Amino acid sequence: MSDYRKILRDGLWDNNMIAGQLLAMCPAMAVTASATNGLGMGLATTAVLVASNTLVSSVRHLVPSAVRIPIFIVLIASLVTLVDLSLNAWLHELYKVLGLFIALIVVNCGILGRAESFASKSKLAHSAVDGLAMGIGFTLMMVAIGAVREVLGSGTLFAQASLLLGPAFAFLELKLFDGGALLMVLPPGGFLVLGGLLAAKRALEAGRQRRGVVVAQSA
Amino acid sequence: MLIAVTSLTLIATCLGLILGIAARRFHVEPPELVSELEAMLPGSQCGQCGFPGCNGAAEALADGLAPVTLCPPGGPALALALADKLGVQVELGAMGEREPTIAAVREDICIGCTKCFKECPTDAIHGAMKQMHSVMKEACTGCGKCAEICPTEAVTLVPVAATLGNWRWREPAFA
Amino acid sequence: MGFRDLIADFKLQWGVHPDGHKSLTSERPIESMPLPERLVLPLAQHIGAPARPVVAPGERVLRGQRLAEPVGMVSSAVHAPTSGRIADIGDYPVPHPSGLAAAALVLLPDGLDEPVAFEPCEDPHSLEADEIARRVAAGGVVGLGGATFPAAVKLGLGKRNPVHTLLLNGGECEPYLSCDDRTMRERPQAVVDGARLMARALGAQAVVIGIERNKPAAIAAVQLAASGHPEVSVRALPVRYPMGSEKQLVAYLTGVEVPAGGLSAEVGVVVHNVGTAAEVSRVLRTGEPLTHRALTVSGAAISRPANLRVAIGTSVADIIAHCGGVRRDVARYVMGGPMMGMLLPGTDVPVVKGSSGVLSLTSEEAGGGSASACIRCARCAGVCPIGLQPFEMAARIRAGRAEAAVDLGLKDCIGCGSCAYTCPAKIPLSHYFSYAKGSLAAAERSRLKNESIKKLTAARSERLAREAREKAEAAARRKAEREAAKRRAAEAAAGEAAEERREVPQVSA
Amino acid sequence: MIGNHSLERLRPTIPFQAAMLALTVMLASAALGLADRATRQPIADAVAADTRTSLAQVLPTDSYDNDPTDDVIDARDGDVPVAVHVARKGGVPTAVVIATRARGYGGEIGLVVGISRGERVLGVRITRHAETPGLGDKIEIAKSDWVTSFAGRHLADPEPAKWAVRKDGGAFDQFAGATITPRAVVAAVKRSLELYRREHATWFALRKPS
Amino acid sequence: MTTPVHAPHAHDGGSVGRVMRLVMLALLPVTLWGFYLFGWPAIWLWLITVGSAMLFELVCLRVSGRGGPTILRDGSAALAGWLLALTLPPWSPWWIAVIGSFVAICIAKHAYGGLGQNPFNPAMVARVALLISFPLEMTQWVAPAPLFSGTGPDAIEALERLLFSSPIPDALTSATLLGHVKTEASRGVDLLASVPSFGAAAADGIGRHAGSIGETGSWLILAGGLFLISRRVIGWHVPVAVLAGLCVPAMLAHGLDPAHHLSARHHLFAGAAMLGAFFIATDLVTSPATVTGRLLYGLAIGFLSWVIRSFAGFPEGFAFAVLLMNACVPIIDRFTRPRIYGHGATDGRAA
Amino acid sequence: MSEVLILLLSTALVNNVVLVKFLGLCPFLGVSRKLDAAIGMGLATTFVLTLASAASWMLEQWLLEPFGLGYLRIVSFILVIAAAVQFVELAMRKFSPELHQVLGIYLPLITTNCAVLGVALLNVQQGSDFLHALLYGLGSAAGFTLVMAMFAGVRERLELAAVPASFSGAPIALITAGLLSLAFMGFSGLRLD
Ligand SMILES: Cc1cc2nc3c(=O)[nH]c(=O)nc-3n(C[C@H](O)[C@H](O)[C@H](O)COP(=O)(O)O)c2cc1C
Ligand SMILES: Cc1cc2nc3c(=O)[nH]c(=O)nc-3n(C[C@H](O)[C@H](O)[C@H](O)COP(=O)(O)O)c2cc1C
Ligand SMILES: Cc1cc2nc3c(=O)[nH]c(=O)nc-3n(C[C@H](O)[C@H](O)[C@H](O)COP(=O)(O)O)c2cc1C
Ligand SMILES: Cc1cc2nc3c(=O)[nH]c(=O)nc-3n(C[C@H](O)[C@H](O)[C@H](O)CO)c2cc1C
Ligand code: SF4
Ligand code: SF4
Ligand code: SF4
Ligand code: SF4
Ligand code: FES
Repeated sequence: MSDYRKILRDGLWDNNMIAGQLLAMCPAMAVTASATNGLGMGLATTAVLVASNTLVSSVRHLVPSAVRIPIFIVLIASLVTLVDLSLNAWLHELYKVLGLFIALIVVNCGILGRAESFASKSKLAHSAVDGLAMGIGFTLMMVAIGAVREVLGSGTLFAQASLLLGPAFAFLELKLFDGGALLMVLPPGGFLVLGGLLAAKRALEAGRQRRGVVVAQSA
Repeated sequence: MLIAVTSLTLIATCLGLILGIAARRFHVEPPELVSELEAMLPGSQCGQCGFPGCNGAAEALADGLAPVTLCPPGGPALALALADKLGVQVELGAMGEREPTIAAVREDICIGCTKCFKECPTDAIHGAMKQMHSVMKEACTGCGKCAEICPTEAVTLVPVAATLGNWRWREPAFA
Repeated sequence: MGFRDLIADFKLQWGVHPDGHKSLTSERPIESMPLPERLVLPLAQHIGAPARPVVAPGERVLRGQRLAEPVGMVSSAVHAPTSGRIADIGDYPVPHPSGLAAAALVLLPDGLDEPVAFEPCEDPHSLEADEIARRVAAGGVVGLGGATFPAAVKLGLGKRNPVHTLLLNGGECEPYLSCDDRTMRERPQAVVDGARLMARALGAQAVVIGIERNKPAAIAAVQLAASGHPEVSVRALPVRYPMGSEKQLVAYLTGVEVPAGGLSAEVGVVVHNVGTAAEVSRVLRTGEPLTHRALTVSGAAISRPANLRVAIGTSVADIIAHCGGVRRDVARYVMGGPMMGMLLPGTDVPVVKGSSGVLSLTSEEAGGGSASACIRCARCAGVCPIGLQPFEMAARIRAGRAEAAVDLGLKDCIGCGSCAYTCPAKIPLSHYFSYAKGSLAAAERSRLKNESIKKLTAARSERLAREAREKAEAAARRKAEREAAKRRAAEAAAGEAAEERREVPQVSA
Repeated sequence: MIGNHSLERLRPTIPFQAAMLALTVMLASAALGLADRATRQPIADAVAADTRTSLAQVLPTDSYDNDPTDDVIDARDGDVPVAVHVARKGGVPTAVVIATRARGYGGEIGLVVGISRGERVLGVRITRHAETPGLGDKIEIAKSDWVTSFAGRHLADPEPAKWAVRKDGGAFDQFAGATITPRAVVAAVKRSLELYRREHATWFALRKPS
Repeated sequence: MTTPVHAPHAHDGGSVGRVMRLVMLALLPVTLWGFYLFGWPAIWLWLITVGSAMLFELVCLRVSGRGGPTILRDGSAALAGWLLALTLPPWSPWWIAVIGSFVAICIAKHAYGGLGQNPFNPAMVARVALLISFPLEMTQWVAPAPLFSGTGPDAIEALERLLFSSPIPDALTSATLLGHVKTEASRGVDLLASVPSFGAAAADGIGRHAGSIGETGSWLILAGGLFLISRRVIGWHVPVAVLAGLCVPAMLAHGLDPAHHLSARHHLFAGAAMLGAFFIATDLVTSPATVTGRLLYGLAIGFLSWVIRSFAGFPEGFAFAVLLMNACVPIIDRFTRPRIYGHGATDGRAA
Repeated sequence: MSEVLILLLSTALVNNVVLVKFLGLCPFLGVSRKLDAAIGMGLATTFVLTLASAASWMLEQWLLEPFGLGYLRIVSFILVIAAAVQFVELAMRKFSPELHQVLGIYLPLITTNCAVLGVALLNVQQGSDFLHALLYGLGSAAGFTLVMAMFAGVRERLELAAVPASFSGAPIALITAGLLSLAFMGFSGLRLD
């Protein structure tokens, strides 16, 4: 059981795809001008990640190493195309929001990275859970980056969430103030915000460690 | 549909063949990193690094599980050499500029049990049964094994005495 | 100042112009300081192996007697500055930044100043080159310019490389110091004579004496003394620090650079200090060894700045007392000049052959203040006479990457301190470089030690294996013995056993 | 199924590698082919529905009974290809919607301009754009009602010289700090009106090839 | 044992604070002229920018545990704030100043470890970040409304308008020359028409035209720059190279096609070229450390400014050019290292 | 000639793949600690990118377009790219182990370097002819290499800076990337025609 606990911890925090491994940076920068976009991309990526991890893990014994990367990537690309086609056909509104970004999932190096470093070496259940954990960790980071950029950049939060999640989620849409620092929703803003978030994560961990030491000493 | 499947399959077959052949043609033996690393370590198997001897240390280094500064006897020179070998950066600060120490035997307490003599990985201790033992400065790595084993605590680690020969400027203090 | 000099000066980019403070002492003739009550003579007053004492404690010695002999190729003898008794041979504080004690002879003068019999030479110019070098060595002469390299060893350089020019270094670019200036003004004949003798020993055809332009009287005096000798010329040098550094002097006067890591002799040039030349002349003509030297006592805190001729071994405290003590708070006692000299941990240290000055600096003079971050102004790079980028090297050293600093030329740094002098952030740049050079040397030592340890470890495993083998053999032997004994016990009587047991080893071996 | 043992032996062989790759690709392309088949129609429907919605936004509901999505003429406005959708009621053209493009700050802006037979603008909507969020994106109806300022205008209202943004001395607002985008949209609407005046006779003369 | 102090036991008496104070001294004339031209709003804006820069510096130093206010005396934060203020539109609202200072000091400087560690020029990072974030506020220029002339607001009024960000009355707004010609060009009006319509003031170097607080008084900037060169705070290489890199292509292009390329004179006097060449590109921390490097760096800044002014979307490109070249400084430094004595050519070449 | 130059410049500077298009960020951040490695990575990517542009153009023109197989675009492009990269990797390991050691795990990641697939897809979107497709690939790769080199230079200097603990490493690298991209915004709207 603690296996799964570790896998979850890894995916969500310690080895988070964005914050820990610095992988999947392109979507993390390109799609996070708003929290809603981040969420949509995160969810779509999670779906592909779980499926690809499962698939890769189940064929791992069959795949010769010389052609392993082409095989994995073809699998991933097919999955992404499937997602793309299905969204386009049956969830067209959502597709219009995410449209451009879905093809990007293929080359999201985080997915192949997971296939290579985890799924191709681990058993099915572990791989599936890993995909899920990594996906959720990714989604959370995407939402966090998107939220900060959106608030600072345009003064709103979860704008157009109802388009993505349905009208029931309209309550998420907040308007905090008019205007904002345009920079934040432009390319440089992505880097700056992620840099700031990572520094905050560091400071948090360092603070926790320090407190841990203090507690240990006083105990 | 048929065109799609056949054409792509055909392409894939070709690529697979090419890659397979390339993999065989361009095959290279992985370098014997572990043994090379082990050869660089002092080989005194002292365990100060926290690994079971130099071999363990070399394996950990090769797997990237241990910092290049792991080996106190090797000192900064070894750390630099290892860093060079592994293509990583060293934080020599992490070596803590530990004051070098060597073992010293207190004549009044040494009972000549030869335990330290047997323990020393570099044969730095000389002496015979029931006689005072002494330490050869040049050979002692300061690993402290002798001090640990000495039944009368006659062996202690003392800082290497500063002389004009080994004195050097300390790092300037800086804000 | 000729046209060529003008061009050369214009092309000079490096260097700093510290306040000279020379007027404090430059008009004060060299006076002889009376003998103190105690002389401490360190065995290592030169670069190279420390000398080995040839006298014993308690022994009475005479002025000029050899007290310690050179050891190995690069070393120099130590002589008694006066007659007296050797009180001790042991560790005493020496002039060294560490404040550590080192081996020294203690001589208590008896006031008689009784000399040994010297071997004067009427016409040293007729001596063979080797003989000149031998006598210089016997006289214990080392370079008086600061580096204290045994002078005779340098005179031998002509053998390996053809040396065409001897340069005499009359730069004296360090602030405060004026003893070389005084020497040139007071003993110009000796300077020129010594130079000609050394040129003869080296086989050099020309002697060029370079003197900074701020010493016009010295230039005139030496020019006059050299007038009868066409091979000797005097050149005025621009006033800037470190003009007196060997590499800079060679480049300025000959237009050729000393290759990195090499000796100036490789480009056919040897450099000696003017004071060294004067001493060489004296040593050869009188036969008396080097036991005294001229030095400058200065600094704003000293009551009576002076140029003194003191017996080597005199303590700094005695010298300061002789100059009336200090009249202000002393921030630092410095031996040598302020740019490269060393901070003295106390005044209870002797003057050695390489001591060119004793400075008592107030805190305003010493500058300092706490360092701040480098603002990359590159002034340090602008003044570096070697063309290094001190801020880049220091940054790497701070990051613990001395190796990277070596790639930038750390080993070429001459430690002149110009960079630290001019750094607005007051970063102790030359300290960083000394620190890094020290770390690298220590790393090298530890690498060597590692290698020997490796051998020892290998030897030990071999020994252990051998012992194990022997043990096993011995055990087998004992087993065989026991069995044999058993067999025999069954067979024979107990009395015969002792003899047979001695045979067993032979059987098993 | 192949036993584990023989798999170990097979795996390093080249034909096996090539076959595995080929197999994967075959299965993948087959799966995608099927998926494509299954989704082709729904996607086409969804796209058409989209167009319909945007056309509906610039056409009064009671002005047509045909499907203008299908009633389309390919035309050119200078070197810009445009699609002209004709709205008819009882077979009589009542209005057109010109789907055209403008060159904005961040790239092309796609827009539909509804024009009545009386040469009045019925409505303007932006269908796609890559303008800077927060600056140029105020042309979206979701962000600002700026585009509604065209409704009811015609070539004489405002006078032709005033068909420009205020900064250029025209009648239309620009956005603070972004003049290029609205300038481009205003110009495109004006061009569409002019195109309509020049060409509508030809368009209406074409019978819809039902 | 006391820790030994290494030689040298002397120092030339310079300090970082002294360097910074000299630069401020050199900036004083043009700053005062800017105050006169643009009145009280400019004075308040300068005060707020410099004050907030120093405040942020203090906070950052405290947070990173690097000592308190004494280190403020090195003046680098005040100088960074000062330079930022000089590049802002004179009547900007207070929050522009504060956000700018925050970006300059906290992000561009202290995230990198403070003085001397930053690869990018803090003031220019802040200026560009502001320009892109708040394009409207950052392009609101006013015509000079000199102190005591009665055209501008008095001290209290000015403070009010600063704090409440009141819009500038239309009568007082004015475009800068570079902005004017860019707008006109985008409507298809070429320079032969748009430059004369702007008026002659832009090219006389005295600065009686719209622009940022400190960029219009070109002659005073030049004087300050020459003062710095004479005190050896900066070398001549960067300013000369910057101006050459800007003027040479400008002259060529203007000669070939005066309808589409501004003259070198306009390039020199109309925008940030002077202030930039003498005070910004010369920032020691963010410029190369060798003479060759500085020449290259300056030429490239001048040239890039000209390219951006002439061809890109922004009317002025000096700040961008500086940042772009800041990013190249490590590479420039690496490939222009001076020859070390005794290495390489050993024959016949003196040091 | 000048058209070629303009195309190269505008793809390299104005629409820089990394800083403007947000493609290829992982190697940009991952392999930029050392200038030499960064340049090596840039060159490797240049090679692959140009190759991929050409190969995908052929696939598109001769297979996907004529037979209406648009839905196989991603799969087929990526297949060819992956195979090309792996081939390069194998060859490099054999013939230039030093380079291989430096580029290490990032070579396989060139496959998933979004820049490669991204540029191939953009080429198709723009309907470029073969020469343009090739130039576009080359220009993008040049832009990639350029910013890699600049970024790596700055990062090498940062190794020596006293960056506060919570910022050292990835955070400051990202902030630097942000400021670099800020600087590149100066080129936005650049028109050379
Ligand atoms: C920075 C620096 C400055 C020096 N300044 C002088 C000087 O002013 N006068 C001098 O004689 N030697 C000076 N030296 C020492 C010379 O380089 C050289 O060692 C000396 O002149 C050799 O002569 P000697 O062996 O007779 O001492 C200086 C060395 C350095 C590194
Ligand atoms: C990052 C950035 C994004 C921009 N985006 C737009 C835009 O979407 N639409 C636009 O018209 N102008 C945009 N601009 C261009 C400027 O704001 C431009 O100067 C302005 O359009 C000129 O109009 P003005 O006369 O109102 O200043 C952008 C500028 C920058 C720096
Ligand atoms: C040193 C300095 C650098 C500047 N850099 C820029 C810049 O990169 N971009 C910019 O638009 N304005 C910059 N400015 C402000 C402009 O020079 C300025 O006011 C100019 O004329 C542009 O006005 P406009 O944007 O209305 O045309 C800078 C000002 C200074 C003093
Ligand atoms: C000649 C000179 C020019 C300077 N220019 C700037 C500048 O343009 N921007 C800035 O933020 N600081 C400038 N400074 C101040 C200082 O170097 C700056 O705050 C550092 O970049 C912060 O590390 C300058 C300093 C000097 C000496
Ligand atoms: S500390 Fe060094 S010498 Fe000792 S066992 Fe470890 S690696 Fe070997
Ligand atoms: S510390 Fe003791 S056991 Fe270790 S090397 Fe020295 S003498 Fe030998
Ligand atoms: S101390 Fe070294 S680095 Fe500094 S100026 Fe002198 S030679 Fe150059
Ligand atoms: S002089 Fe000092 S502040 Fe200037 S570059 Fe050198 S080390 Fe840095
Ligand atoms: S996600 Fe684009 S390179 Fe990693």
